Amino acid sequence: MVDLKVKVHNLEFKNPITLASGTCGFAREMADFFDPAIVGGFFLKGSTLKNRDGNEYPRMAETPSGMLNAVGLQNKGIDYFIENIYPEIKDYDTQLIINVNGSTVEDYIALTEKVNELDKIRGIELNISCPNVKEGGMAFGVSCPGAEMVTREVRKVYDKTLIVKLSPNVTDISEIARAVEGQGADAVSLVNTFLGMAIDAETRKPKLSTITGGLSGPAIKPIALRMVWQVANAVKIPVVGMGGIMNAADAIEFMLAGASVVQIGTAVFKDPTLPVQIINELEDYMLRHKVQSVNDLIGELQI
Amino acid sequence: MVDLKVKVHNLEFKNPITLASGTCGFAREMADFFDPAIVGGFFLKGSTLKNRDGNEYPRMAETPSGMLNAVGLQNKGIDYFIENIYPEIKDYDTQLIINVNGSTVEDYIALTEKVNELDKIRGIELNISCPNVKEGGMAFGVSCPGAEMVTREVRKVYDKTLIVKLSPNVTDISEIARAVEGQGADAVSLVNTFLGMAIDAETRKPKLSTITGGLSGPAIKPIALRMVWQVANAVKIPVVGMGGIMNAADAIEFMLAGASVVQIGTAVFKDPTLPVQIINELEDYMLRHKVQSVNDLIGELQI
Amino acid sequence: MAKKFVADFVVVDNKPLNATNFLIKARSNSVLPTILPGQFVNVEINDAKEIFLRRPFSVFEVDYNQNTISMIVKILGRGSKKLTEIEAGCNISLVYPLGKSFTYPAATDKVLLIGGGSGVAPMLFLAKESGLDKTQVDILLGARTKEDHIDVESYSKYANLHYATEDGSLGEKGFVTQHSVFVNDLNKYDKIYACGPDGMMRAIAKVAKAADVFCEVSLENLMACGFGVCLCCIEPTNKGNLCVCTDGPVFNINELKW
Amino acid sequence: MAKKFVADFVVVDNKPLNATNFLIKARSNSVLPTILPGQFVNVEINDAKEIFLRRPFSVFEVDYNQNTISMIVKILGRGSKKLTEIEAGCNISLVYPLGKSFTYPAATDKVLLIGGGSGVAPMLFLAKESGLDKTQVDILLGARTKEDHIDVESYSKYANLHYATEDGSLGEKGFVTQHSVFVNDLNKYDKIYACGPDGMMRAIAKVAKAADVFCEVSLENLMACGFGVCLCCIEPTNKGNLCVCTDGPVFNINELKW
Ligand SMILES: Cc1cc2nc3c(=O)[nH]c(=O)nc-3n(C[C@H](O)[C@H](O)[C@H](O)COP(=O)(O)OP(=O)(O)OC[C@H]3O[C@@H](n4cnc5c(N)ncnc54)[C@H](O)[C@@H]3O)c2cc1C
Ligand SMILES: Cc1cc2nc3c(=O)[nH]c(=O)nc-3n(C[C@H](O)[C@H](O)[C@H](O)COP(=O)(O)OP(=O)(O)OC[C@H]3O[C@@H](n4cnc5c(N)ncnc54)[C@H](O)[C@@H]3O)c2cc1C
Ligand SMILES: Cc1cc2nc3c(=O)[nH]c(=O)nc-3n(C[C@H](O)[C@H](O)[C@H](O)COP(=O)(O)O)c2cc1C
Ligand SMILES: Cc1cc2nc3c(=O)[nH]c(=O)nc-3n(C[C@H](O)[C@H](O)[C@H](O)COP(=O)(O)O)c2cc1C
Ligand code: FES
Ligand code: FES
Repeated sequence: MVDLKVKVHNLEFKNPITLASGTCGFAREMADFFDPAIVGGFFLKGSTLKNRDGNEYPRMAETPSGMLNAVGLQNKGIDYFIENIYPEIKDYDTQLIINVNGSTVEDYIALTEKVNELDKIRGIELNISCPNVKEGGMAFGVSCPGAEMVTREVRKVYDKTLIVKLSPNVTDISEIARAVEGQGADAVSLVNTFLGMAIDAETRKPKLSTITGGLSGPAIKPIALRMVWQVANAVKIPVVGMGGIMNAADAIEFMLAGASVVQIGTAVFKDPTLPVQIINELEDYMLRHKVQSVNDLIGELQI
Repeated sequence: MVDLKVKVHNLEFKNPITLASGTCGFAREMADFFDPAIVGGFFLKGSTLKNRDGNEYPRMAETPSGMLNAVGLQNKGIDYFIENIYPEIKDYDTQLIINVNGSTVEDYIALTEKVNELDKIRGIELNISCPNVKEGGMAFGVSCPGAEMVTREVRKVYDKTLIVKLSPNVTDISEIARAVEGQGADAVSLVNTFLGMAIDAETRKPKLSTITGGLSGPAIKPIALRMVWQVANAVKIPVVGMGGIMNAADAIEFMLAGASVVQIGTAVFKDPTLPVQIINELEDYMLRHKVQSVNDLIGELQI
Repeated sequence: MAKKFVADFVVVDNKPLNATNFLIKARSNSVLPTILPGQFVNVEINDAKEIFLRRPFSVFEVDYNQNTISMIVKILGRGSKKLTEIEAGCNISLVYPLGKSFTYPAATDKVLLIGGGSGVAPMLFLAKESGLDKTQVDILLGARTKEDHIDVESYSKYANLHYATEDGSLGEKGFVTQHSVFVNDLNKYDKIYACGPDGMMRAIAKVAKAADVFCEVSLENLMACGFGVCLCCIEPTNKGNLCVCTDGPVFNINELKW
Repeated sequence: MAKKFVADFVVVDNKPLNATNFLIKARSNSVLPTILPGQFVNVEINDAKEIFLRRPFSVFEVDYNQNTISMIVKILGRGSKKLTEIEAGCNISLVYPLGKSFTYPAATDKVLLIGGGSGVAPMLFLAKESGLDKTQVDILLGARTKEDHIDVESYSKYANLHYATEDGSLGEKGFVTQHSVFVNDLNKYDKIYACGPDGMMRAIAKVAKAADVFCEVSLENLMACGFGVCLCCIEPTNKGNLCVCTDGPVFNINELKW
């Protein structure tokens, strides 16, 4: 048997295949398709301090090998989560990481403090890279000072595993990664979506209510993979990789580039059971290539 | 009949459909497939002062709805162009724009001075965004001071139409566009390729000799379109748009977003006659939508 | 929540119903769960360049003996076009069953079912499954012309059929909301159910609301996932933005902000 | 440069030659230009998700009466696999004719043609077109096993056939470079032509170079465009990096930096 276990800071993942934030709901939706205990973990839908309605419809457009979304962090707020959702999912035998979003640093802090009380949430993913909100979001993630500030302030109030999710919409993502590492981030995750746009030539209107939205799916994989590779070479903390992963080969490529854990995002829209298949195929690959532990794949690109 | 004519600074294009640099050779290769006089113009393969062998093989990898290239500006140098290629193509009844590349500002200047002597080359596309060269290239294009410096110095020695080609690998492309506009650029063209990467999970090696390369094709279209829209809203000079255009609808979307002229790049690898088809379909669209002049499409996104 | 599945079905039949609508029937290898009128499946479009996401289609018929699900697919764009070209014997991947069904009528209810275009599918399904007597059920179907109508004569054993066409080539001339069963008799119905284009749904809802008749409509918002995780398909309601794929596609018009 | 075309052909035949090789014949609506051995076509793979670029294949046969081009397609990855599934009657888009042909032998030349795998295609084409007498032409074909060989008996009227298999199940055991016609008789040939996997080409070139025999090999570098504009397919040569698609795919081994 092969060993799929991998650690990101203090977080033990039974395997490196996890589900990305915003594409797996609050894990229960996926439980309709498979036993949540099978996968390494769930990065839960982005939460905010208060209820958010998100952006107007239409919120999505299909693009070549990908899609744009403009959801805008619709969620019922952290209190609703704590009261109504957390009790239902807290006993899933897998890692549950909450994706934390704010318009201001105070929001991030207040949110983190609430999350800190939740026993079964052993880590947060600090989202400073959402391209679909007017305030906060990506604004923090595209400059070193912004990224540093949020990381520093949240770090002060949070002792568990702090993963900072980076935006790909930057000139030099390693610089941002190093900046948040410097402020005490335990890991970085990347990439969030790319800011994109779609137009209907016939109506001459934008396809999204917000004009621009976030691009995800296989289309972005080559860029995401490059960024994971650059960041893994730039920081000492672990890297959680994502962006267009559709199969085990894609997942392995991200690990070879330096990701300790990968997230499956948009791909689950095509097939919600895909994470389970990928775990199986990853095992097959490791057996075939005589790789004992997934740790022997991480960063093992041959150059 | 509809009017396809459009101007970019002093350059008159008989129609807005042109071919992108590095994907149409020196125009003669396309003449094997169609009469060069049909299209608006050719942005010729990137030229450098001296012969360049380019990067090692392998130089390309297919990706979802796109491809990576790592050509690295292989060309025989400007003198070879002037002596051997220019005479053959100079009488094509279409715009020929030369794509100019340097490792240093001095290179750019020396190259521009030589190009200045060529009667039938009425414009240059200043490439400060090639991701596949070790020195110069993208390094100039990802910071305002770099972009400004090259533009300013070239502007001093060049009176014809100066189009600066921008890199998409930046946090804020409008900022760079405004910077080069400030230094006298007559137009900007965007986007060049996105820095990406591909790995072969079986061999665990990068697929490109250079590890990273430039991503092009429909995969990047949503991001390129967003950037064209942002830049068109940020500058007063005309915008030449490209990135994943595969058909007339794509071309029209770029024009609606603000591009005066579009370039067809990677798509010609799939079908070298595509530019001709797109011109025909654009005419059909204009007739169907009762658009008299292409100028009535430029920037006419309904929001 | 209810268990959902992703599985390859085998297409057992694909036949044109008219120029743009096709009936596609597909068989599963495993026993089907209960599937109710109003629920839908999310279909992978095979071998289609540049089609990335699945496409949702309402369930039209379920045969628990044969293990088949049928749907009516109208050619709208590239995905639906490609889907109608699938041949018997081919595999087709479905995510199912998705969404909530219509509220079943009470045994004594008199109901009006209104279908527009391929929206007839869940209406016919409901007519068949409602358990009501034919005398209790009116079906009103709208289309542009006679040629655009699908032949549903076999449903005359479950319901009284009424037609509206824009050019008057079949049934009454005009939109469904101009048809006599709708205009004159609305208050004789206990429940109205409708499925069809957005404009038609809004028109029906407006009148039904004014007449204060129970009315459920099925919406076709653009979807990315179909099972409630992407939040792309939302519809503003009294309870905030709800997901059409999980909280719908069936909504009581009183919930909607129309 | 020579005129080139992009056109839809109709597949008139697609038949398996063995487990992994297929013969695909496609007909054009327009008169074909002259196409010579060594030249290739760039084929669009229909309806294949995630296949973006065309795939190059050597021309195997041209029938100017029937207006057909044939190629031998070996299943290597997703694109070639999909291509071998195409049915007669389907359209297939080709860019043609691409690349340079082998240098034709002189009337008195004695030649050795070496083909590995699907590399047999241009060799058989050349054998047929060379205009030489059978006595002047030896063909040496290499494959892993007997089963991997394609039946080329009909070419025995143009050439003497020799086989090498790694397991000895057909002809001599070993690689083509270990075969007796190659090992013993190299200097009796005026010209050697070869097409096959990179490793085989290099091995042949090495020996031919040492023996100072004229030798042309056909390369299969990865291509994006196929007509000389992308500069992705380059091969280092004495004249610098040349494009395999336009300066090749046929190269004299003396040009190469092997
Ligand atoms: C719950 C649900 C049930 C449905 N049931 C049926 C059914 O039983 N039979 C049937 O034929 N169709 C049904 N539809 C609609 C069907 O999903 C779309 O027609 C199909 O997805 C279009 O795909 P396409 O690739 O052909 O169109 P595309 O090429 O993707 O789009 C063509 C054009 O249609 C628009 N469009 C695409 N999908 C929709 C949509 N869902 N609503 C409005 N505009 C759209 C696009 O914006 C575009 O302008 C249903 C939709 C939903 C959400
Ligand atoms: C001028 C020329 C003539 C050719 N003639 C023939 C022919 O007559 N018959 C025939 O069967 N094949 C021929 N080939 C090779 C053929 O083009 C490839 O087998 C095909 O493109 C593979 O596509 P795929 O989608 O099946 O493989 P992919 O799924 O794209 O790739 C599968 C694996 O094969 C590798 N690969 C893909 N293409 C090549 C290549 N060209 N060289 C080396 N490795 C490659 C990939 O890197 C990958 O590892 C020729 C190639 C060239 C350049
Ligand atoms: C519909 C949708 C909603 C998303 N919502 C969130 C979110 O709430 N928080 C977040 O950090 N990322 C969010 N993302 C980004 C994904 O987590 C992921 O970073 C991105 O989609 C790239 O991965 P993929 O290509 O595998 O989808 C969302 C993505 C999509 C498509
Ligand atoms: C093989 C290849 C070579 C290229 N060479 C150049 C070049 O020499 N100079 C340049 O400015 N851009 C070059 N480009 C970038 C294209 O001109 C274009 O900006 C980019 O490919 C995006 O457009 P597309 O998606 O339509 O191809 C090259 C692109 C490709 C694919
Ligand atoms: S389609 Fe994803 S939530 Fe409804
Ligand atoms: S494949 Fe493009 S130059 Fe040869």
